Amino acid sequence: MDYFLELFLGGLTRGSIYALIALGYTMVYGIIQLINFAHGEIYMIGAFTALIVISVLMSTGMNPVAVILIAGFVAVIYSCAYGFTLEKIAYKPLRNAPRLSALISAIGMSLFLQNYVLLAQTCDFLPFPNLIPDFECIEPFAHIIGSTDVVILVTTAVVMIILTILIRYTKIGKAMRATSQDRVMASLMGIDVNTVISFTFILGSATAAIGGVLIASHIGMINFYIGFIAGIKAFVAAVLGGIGSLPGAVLGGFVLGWTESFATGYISSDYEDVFAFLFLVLILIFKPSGILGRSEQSKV
Amino acid sequence: MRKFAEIRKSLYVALWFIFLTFPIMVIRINPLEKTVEWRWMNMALVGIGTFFLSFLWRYLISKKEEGSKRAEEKQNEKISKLRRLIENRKIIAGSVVAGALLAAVFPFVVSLYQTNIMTTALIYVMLGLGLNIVVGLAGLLDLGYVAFYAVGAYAYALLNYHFGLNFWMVLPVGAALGALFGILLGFPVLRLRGDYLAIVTLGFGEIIRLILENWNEFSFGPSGISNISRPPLFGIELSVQNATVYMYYIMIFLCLVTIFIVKRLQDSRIGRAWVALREDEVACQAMGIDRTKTKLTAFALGATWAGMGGVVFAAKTTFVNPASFTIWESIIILCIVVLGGMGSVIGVITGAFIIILLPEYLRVFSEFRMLMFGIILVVMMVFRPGGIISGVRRTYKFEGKNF
Amino acid sequence: EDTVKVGVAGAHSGDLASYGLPSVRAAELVVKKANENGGILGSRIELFIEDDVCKPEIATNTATKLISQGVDAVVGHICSGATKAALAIYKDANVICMSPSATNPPLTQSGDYPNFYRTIASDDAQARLQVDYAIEVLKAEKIAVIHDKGDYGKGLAEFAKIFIGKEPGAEVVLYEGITPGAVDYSAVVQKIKHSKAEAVIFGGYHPEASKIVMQMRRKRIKAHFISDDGVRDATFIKVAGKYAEGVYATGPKDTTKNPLAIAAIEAHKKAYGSEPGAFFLNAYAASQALLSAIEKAGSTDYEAVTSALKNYYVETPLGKIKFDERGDAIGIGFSMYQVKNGNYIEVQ
Amino acid sequence: MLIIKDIHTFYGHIEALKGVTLEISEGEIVTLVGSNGAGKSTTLMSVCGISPPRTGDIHFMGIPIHNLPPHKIASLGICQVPEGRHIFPHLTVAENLDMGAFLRNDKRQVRRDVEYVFELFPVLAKRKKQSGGTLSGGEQQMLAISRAIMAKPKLLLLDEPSLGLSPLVVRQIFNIIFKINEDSRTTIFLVEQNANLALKIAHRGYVMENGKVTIADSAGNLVRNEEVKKAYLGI
Amino acid sequence: MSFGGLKALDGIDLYVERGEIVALIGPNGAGKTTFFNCISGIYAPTEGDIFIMKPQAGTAKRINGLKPNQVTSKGLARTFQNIRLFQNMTVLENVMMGRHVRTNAGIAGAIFRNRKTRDEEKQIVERSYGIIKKIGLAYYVNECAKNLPYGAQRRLEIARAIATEPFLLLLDEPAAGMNPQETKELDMLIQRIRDEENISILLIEHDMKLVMSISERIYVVDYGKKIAEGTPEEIKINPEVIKAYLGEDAY
Ligand SMILES: Nc1ncnc2c1ncn2[C@@H]1O[C@H](COP(=O)(O)OP(=O)(O)OP(=O)(O)O)[C@@H](O)[C@H]1O
Ligand SMILES: Nc1ncnc2c1ncn2[C@@H]1O[C@H](COP(=O)(O)OP(=O)(O)OP(=O)(O)O)[C@@H](O)[C@H]1O
Ligand SMILES: [Mg+2]
Ligand SMILES: [Mg+2]
Repeated sequence: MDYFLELFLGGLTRGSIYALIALGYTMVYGIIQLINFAHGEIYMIGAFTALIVISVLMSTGMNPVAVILIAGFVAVIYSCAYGFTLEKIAYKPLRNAPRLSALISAIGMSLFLQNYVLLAQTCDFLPFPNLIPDFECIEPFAHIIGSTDVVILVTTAVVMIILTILIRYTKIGKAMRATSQDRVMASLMGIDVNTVISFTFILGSATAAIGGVLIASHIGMINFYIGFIAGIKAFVAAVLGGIGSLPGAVLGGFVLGWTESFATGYISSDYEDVFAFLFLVLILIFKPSGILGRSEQSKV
Repeated sequence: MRKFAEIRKSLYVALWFIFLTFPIMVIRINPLEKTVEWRWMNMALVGIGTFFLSFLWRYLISKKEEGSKRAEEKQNEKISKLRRLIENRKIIAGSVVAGALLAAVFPFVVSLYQTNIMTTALIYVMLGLGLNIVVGLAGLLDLGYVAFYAVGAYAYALLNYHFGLNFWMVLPVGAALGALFGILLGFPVLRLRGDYLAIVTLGFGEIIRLILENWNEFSFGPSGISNISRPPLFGIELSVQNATVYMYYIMIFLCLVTIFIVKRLQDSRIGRAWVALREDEVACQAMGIDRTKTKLTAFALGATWAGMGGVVFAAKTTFVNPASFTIWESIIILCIVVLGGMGSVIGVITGAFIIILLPEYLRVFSEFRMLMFGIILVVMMVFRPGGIISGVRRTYKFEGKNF
Repeated sequence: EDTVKVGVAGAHSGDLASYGLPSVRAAELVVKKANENGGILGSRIELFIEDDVCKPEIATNTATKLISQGVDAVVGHICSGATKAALAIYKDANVICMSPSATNPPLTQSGDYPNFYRTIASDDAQARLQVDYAIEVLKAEKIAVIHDKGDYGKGLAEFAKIFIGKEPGAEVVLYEGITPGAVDYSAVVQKIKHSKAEAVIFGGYHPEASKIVMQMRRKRIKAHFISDDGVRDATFIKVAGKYAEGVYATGPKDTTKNPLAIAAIEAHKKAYGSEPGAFFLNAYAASQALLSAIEKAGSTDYEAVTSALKNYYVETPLGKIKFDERGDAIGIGFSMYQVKNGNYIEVQ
Repeated sequence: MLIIKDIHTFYGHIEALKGVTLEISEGEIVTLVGSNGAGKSTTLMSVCGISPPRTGDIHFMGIPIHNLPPHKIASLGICQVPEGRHIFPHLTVAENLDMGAFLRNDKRQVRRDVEYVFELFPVLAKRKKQSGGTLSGGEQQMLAISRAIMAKPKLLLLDEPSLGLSPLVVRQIFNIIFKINEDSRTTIFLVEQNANLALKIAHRGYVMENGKVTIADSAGNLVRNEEVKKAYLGI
Repeated sequence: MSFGGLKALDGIDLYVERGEIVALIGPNGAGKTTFFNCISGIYAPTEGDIFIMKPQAGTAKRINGLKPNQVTSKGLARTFQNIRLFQNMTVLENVMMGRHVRTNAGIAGAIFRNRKTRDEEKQIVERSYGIIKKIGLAYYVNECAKNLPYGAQRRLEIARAIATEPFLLLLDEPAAGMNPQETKELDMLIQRIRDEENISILLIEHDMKLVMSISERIYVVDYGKKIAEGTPEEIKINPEVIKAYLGEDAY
């Protein structure tokens, strides 16, 4: 039973890591139906920026708590800036092009950003300081769940709730939903479609940066390639939950995390990803638009 | 006045990029040594570089917009000119002969290296044409195409290892296995739409790779299978040098066959059904087209070429291991199809040459290679979103014969 | 002017770049030094650096390219798979290829590749040492064997599993492959804990090793952690920090006191401003061995260089080495290291 | 209020509008009739900025709008019920109406307007929670019109509002158009195939052929015009 | 047939005789399109049966539960309320797609292009062009479907449906978006199709002038229930129909 619980919690943490990245993925997908392959790279850049800020500030001997806050803030700002620029350069000129062209453009951007960081920084793994102190109160359970895990879990939940509220109830949220369904009509209703799309990228990038900082401090190291693998997994999570749906992304992340965790725990980690993908296929066979995805069947 | 505004715009762009690249380009940290290095030079470079590039970018974008307007105005004219060119038998015959001659003497005028990478490129031409059936014609986004490639490669590797079968015997087996896997994998998932299909096929690609990686008894795991025999020429074993050249001719032959078949399929009843299916599924069903069956045919046919490509790959490299079949491989093949121009055979060929040969020739730029490759992908798509040779489908025209 | 042409091949971009780039730097440093001393045989040495992204099919292109450029010898490739694919081409062109990192045993043991040499121990040698140490010194009875599914890590783990199986009184309680690059390994770590292993033998590279060690220690698992040359790397200690303490790793004998090694590392720091990465010293030794063999042979002739490699010792950062009939280095003694106070210290 | 001066609009190389000039004054109902493919919808799209004219001017209340992006034009008080309805398929009926009021900030009045619209079309009230995409053709058309009413525009552009509606509802729609124009002095530009009805409520009308305006006259005169009768009224 | 709690179709009985033109009318949201969807296999009705009797075969066949493509191959063809053409294909190709179900060249045929396939291809093009000419679209034959005027697109949908060789044609609001003059032309077209091709027709339409002039019998539905049936004359004066659908001052 203990073992089960441990695997369950482990899967939960892993799942919320996927979820944090998947949230941005799904949001961008929702608005322009583009698989933003470079989303993982935004997350990687967020983590790198944070690490750079930390290193610089640490060398000045600043208070660690202040350092963490500043680093997180700067990482979010920069990720947003990168997300914004990315959209302007690689996606906006392709608004009316075939969707696959935009996908290739995204792949190109992903390659570019990886190698940009590789060349400007390093190919090596860099240690990322654990920013989150061990909490006293969970010390007795430390063998099951760590403080970083708790922080990641809570952040995922908070981010999801904030985003859901934003999209459900605010004006910009309404504009986002309208834009995602019918761009022409949205602009006829007075919505500035370009601004809305930029805003969505910025929002998605911000969550990616938050994810980047937390995940990097959970894993303890980063390099230029972390974005790609995490990006693919997050994409799977987003699809599993029903792409375009925020709670879906989170649920998809959890389901994926649990599948991997239990498959490893009870079967073998050799085939961990095989089980994850098989499970994905199974779910999609029974629910072709993901767990929480809306059915795409349009009325004839 | 206009000029001034332009300069100001570029200035803003430069400032923005200086800001954007500041942490990553200027500061280099080394957390191991706890040192921080400031590279102010880079900041100046970024500033100046983006300042000028932004002029170029805006110029090109405006050109493109104008171009798209004007191009279409002139399209008719252009098309008819092109058509006249194409329909001029002499020119066709001339270029075909020239191309054939060039292809025939190629290995004798260039180095072994050039022949070798050309063979690689030709393999990708074949893969691209195969994937083009799935993505370009039937509109099914397949990110796991590499799975069938792996099936073909391992089929040859294993049959050769265990039973000593040679290349020519396994080539049809590889094709058949590819098709079989295409049907097996396609069957449960083809009712999924667009991006859902993409992710599931991606998953299948990974599953196949992971199985090859983990199932040592079957596939020899990550260390792979080596010393696979090269194709024999009438039972004669060739030296590496000659084998490379031989391989080149085999690929030329296979590519010609592929082009022939793909062209024929494209212009057939089934080819039309694929295109229609891409346009509107509901209407297609109302026309009596069996959605699943038609999609499955496309999927299986695409996989057939991948299976064959795999056999050739194993014979050329003489070694297979799972590392050759990562998702990047699927992505590369997809890039070939889209960059070249979906649905266009010449486009796919051009795409394959660019995507495969470009990184090879970019070797001059060594570590900037992949960076440039990424930029080129983006720039190509931004300025030629329909691909290099945008797929002008051969539409059925009625030539007004009398009835 | 005639130059001696040396190729350097390996992964210089993509996800495995961090294992390939150090070898480029090693070769550059060695060649620079040699050229400063007037080159060899009176001619300058020229490097040809080619990327193979660790992919067999690209490696064949790389190899043909190097051959077309007329290289006399090659340092590389990095991954065993790519090396195997490329070797057939080098063999046909009579070019010697010396890898700093391809550990797959058949490369030397099968006899298929007479032109292949390496400055790293093959998997079975390392695995032997790890298993013996775990059982005899650490007295472990229950051992978990973990690998990264890669051709290096899994090769090692396979041998370790076989060797443990042959030892009475010891058993493999867990044999698992992990996915490199995954965001965390908590499930595997739980499984290690569940298996009550007293020692963990890990085959793979330092990024995964440090993640596993960190998670093990955070989950309060005290089992010994024994790993390989891919982990015996300063980065591992820096990344894993306090959790690295007590970790074992095998590696070539006592390089830290070797003045050549110290000098090589210093030179790297001076030239590139950072600690060298994985397989740096192996690549350094390989470059040195090749150059010295050419010098000894008096020409770049294949036969002559082959015989020089097999008959003359050369001083390298890894010690005094020459090569045996099959191409494995003699003189690269292997020993066990343990992290103590943030440094790998040789034990035994 | 709206002045269109010699606009030329292109789809790629097809010139859909070949110099259209027309004018609408405040408080008018003006109708545009013409056969299929004459360029009526294109004219409306040009006014809204979706397919901006390549040459020519459009002024709305004195402001040149031919270079403005669609959302800016909308914010000046122009709203369109487009051909093909363009309902947001995954928003519910209520949310679709809410989108109509996107630019409005008077929440209380908006709520009252929703009630008003539901009174006009009780069918919609019954389907409040149903997503727009699953409505029947006619229901969608009613929703599209209601959504435009929610925007409280100064100028309302209607593209074939009667399309797919039952005879009863068609008459009702025209009554509503008439009423909106009377009550809130909303200016209306109406494109309609059902020229009989359109000319009944319109003050003035234009006839369009092949991308050009061929006849401009008062509604009464157009109804009596022999050519119009024959070509568009089916009499 | 119901969606959630809503009963979209509630026990409708309807028959079409051979060679008849029958109209289905009713207020918006009455369930007419849904009825078509049930017949053509897009939805499966929860209750009730659909039978067809082919002109040649004597026995009735039950077709509910079949997939849309199977229904089409049995000889029912339809058009859509919201036009669904293959936008980027030419007019000719659109009609050629209709021939798909009546031809059978396979992969082997495509690759080897033997005599049979060649003949079949030729026959597809010729038959398609014949239909296009008959429908009056010959002028547009090589034009992309999306560039056609609305009315022509509607006619093209009909042409495409006829190409599948149906014995019953289901038309969903064929006159929508046409002006009175064009509607008149459509009227004649439909009658010609019935007479020349010998196809029965069931149509949904809100244009009463067309319905009254063309149809031999009319069914009226409201809230998924049939409220009346009869000849145009009977329907015109049926008080229930006037109240629910036509309005007081109609005709
Ligand atoms: N997206 C488009 N691409 C190319 N041509 C188009 C496009 N939309 C319309 N056209 C062409 O422009 C011309 C005018 O079309 P428009 O839709 O404005 O006509 P309309 O008067 O509204 O006709 P209808 O009564 O059918 O709605 C037509 O010839 C049409 O074929
Ligand atoms: N998928 C669905 N989900 C929920 N309700 C639906 C769905 N499809 C149709 N409906 C409802 O069923 C009813 C019947 O719709 P249908 O489209 O058959 O009407 P119709 O008679 O064709 O009307 P119109 O003349 O306006 O086209 C409508 O009220 C519609 O809202
Ligand atoms: Mg129109
Ligand atoms: Mg309907």
